[in-house]
Amino acid sequence: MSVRVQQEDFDVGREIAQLRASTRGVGAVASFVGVVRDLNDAAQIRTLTLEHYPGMTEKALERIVVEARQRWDVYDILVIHRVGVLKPSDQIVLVVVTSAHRGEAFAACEFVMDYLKTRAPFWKKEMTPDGERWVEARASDDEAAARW
Amino acid sequence: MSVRVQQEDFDVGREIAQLRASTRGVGAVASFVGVVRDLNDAAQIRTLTLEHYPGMTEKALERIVVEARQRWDVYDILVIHRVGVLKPSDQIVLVVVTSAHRGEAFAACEFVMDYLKTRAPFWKKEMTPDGERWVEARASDDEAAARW
Amino acid sequence: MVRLVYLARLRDAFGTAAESVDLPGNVGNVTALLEWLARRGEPWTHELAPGRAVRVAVNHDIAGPGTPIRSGDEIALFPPVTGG
Amino acid sequence: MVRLVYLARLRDAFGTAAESVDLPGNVGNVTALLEWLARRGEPWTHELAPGRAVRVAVNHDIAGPGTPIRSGDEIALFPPVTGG
Repeated sequence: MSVRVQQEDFDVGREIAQLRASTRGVGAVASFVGVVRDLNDAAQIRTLTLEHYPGMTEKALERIVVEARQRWDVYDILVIHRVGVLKPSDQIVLVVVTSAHRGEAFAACEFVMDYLKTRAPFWKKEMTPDGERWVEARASDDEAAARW
Repeated sequence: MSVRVQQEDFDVGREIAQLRASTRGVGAVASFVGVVRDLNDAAQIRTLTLEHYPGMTEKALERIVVEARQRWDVYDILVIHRVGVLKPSDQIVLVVVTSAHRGEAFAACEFVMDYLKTRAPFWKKEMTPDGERWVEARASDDEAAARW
Repeated sequence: MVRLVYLARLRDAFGTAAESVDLPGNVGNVTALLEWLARRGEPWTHELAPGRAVRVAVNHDIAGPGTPIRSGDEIALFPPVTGG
Repeated sequence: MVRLVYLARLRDAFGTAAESVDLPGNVGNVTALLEWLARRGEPWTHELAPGRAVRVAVNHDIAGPGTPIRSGDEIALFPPVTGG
């Protein structure tokens, strides 16, 4: 299990390879990459600044991972979330889950993303041609998390 | 949309990067890698030979991708499936889905894998210490595909 | 004349990957073809017995029991798929 | 003495990232703290008005209205999260 909050970009292929190498018996690897979009709510995005709450953020991510491991039979889970100033098409977040079978890997990966979206203290501020604005939380994210 | 059946290994990071680069507006990338396990039904696996039905296999994969694109609002889908002789921890299959939002990406990716498992003509033969055996289809795979 | 293709376990069992055969005039669909092949004796009878899981594709499309078979078709027989 | 931490939109609104304050003896839980802060006047009153979405964490754990507050605690106020 590994949780990282960092400014630096990450290499998806290398992270997947490392997580796979950490356990024998892996048959399924589900992963998710969140990416900065160039448009949000019809506004053009110049930069996206990601803020977090050092200490609490890492703890919240670790709890989400622990809960996923309790719910599904998985080998390992990696979460990397970037902070700082990003631009469109930059990678924001990576979740990788290894397991013996695909059903558990998919479910745990989607669960971690849904919980992260509603429970991990990160906030996005967008710079658009009309100025800066804090991104508002979406009801659809609460609904996605409530499914589990 | 891209479907490939090949003997060669694939580079997950590079394939994801290329699929992402093919469209603007990508906010979510869900992917799945299937891997040769070292144990199956309690037997140690020395090699796994993957056979396909050239012509029909590619067509079946393309149909699955077309159906996924009709059902979910996704940008692009890549499927790579290897054939030939593989060994434990080798990559077998890659599915990558890009979309604006994560729900569609996850659903389409899992759908493609579930349908591939039950509808794409591939067959696995395992070499174990007790000899060769054809892998039997699993009822759980039929159940997974029937959910959609 | 049709082309019969055998894949995976069925190719091993029949000892051949493909053959071209002239079908009798009354063999016009998938069920009739499987019954006709089963009458060849072993290993056909055993492998194509009712209850054995055999899938059939006609010209690369999955076929059902009533799918028609015509001269020139490529008909593949194979076990349930196990890829992915 | 408690440590108050303001994040994201609330830090911008309050013009400060953190402060240390002595709470009156009757401010013993999250609800009482938010009411006490709202009585400071603007921008506190507006940002902490009933119906505004404000989340509170006490010592890095998400807190509810009745979560107790004790001297030495780090209490963070922030809007609903938007990461991922």
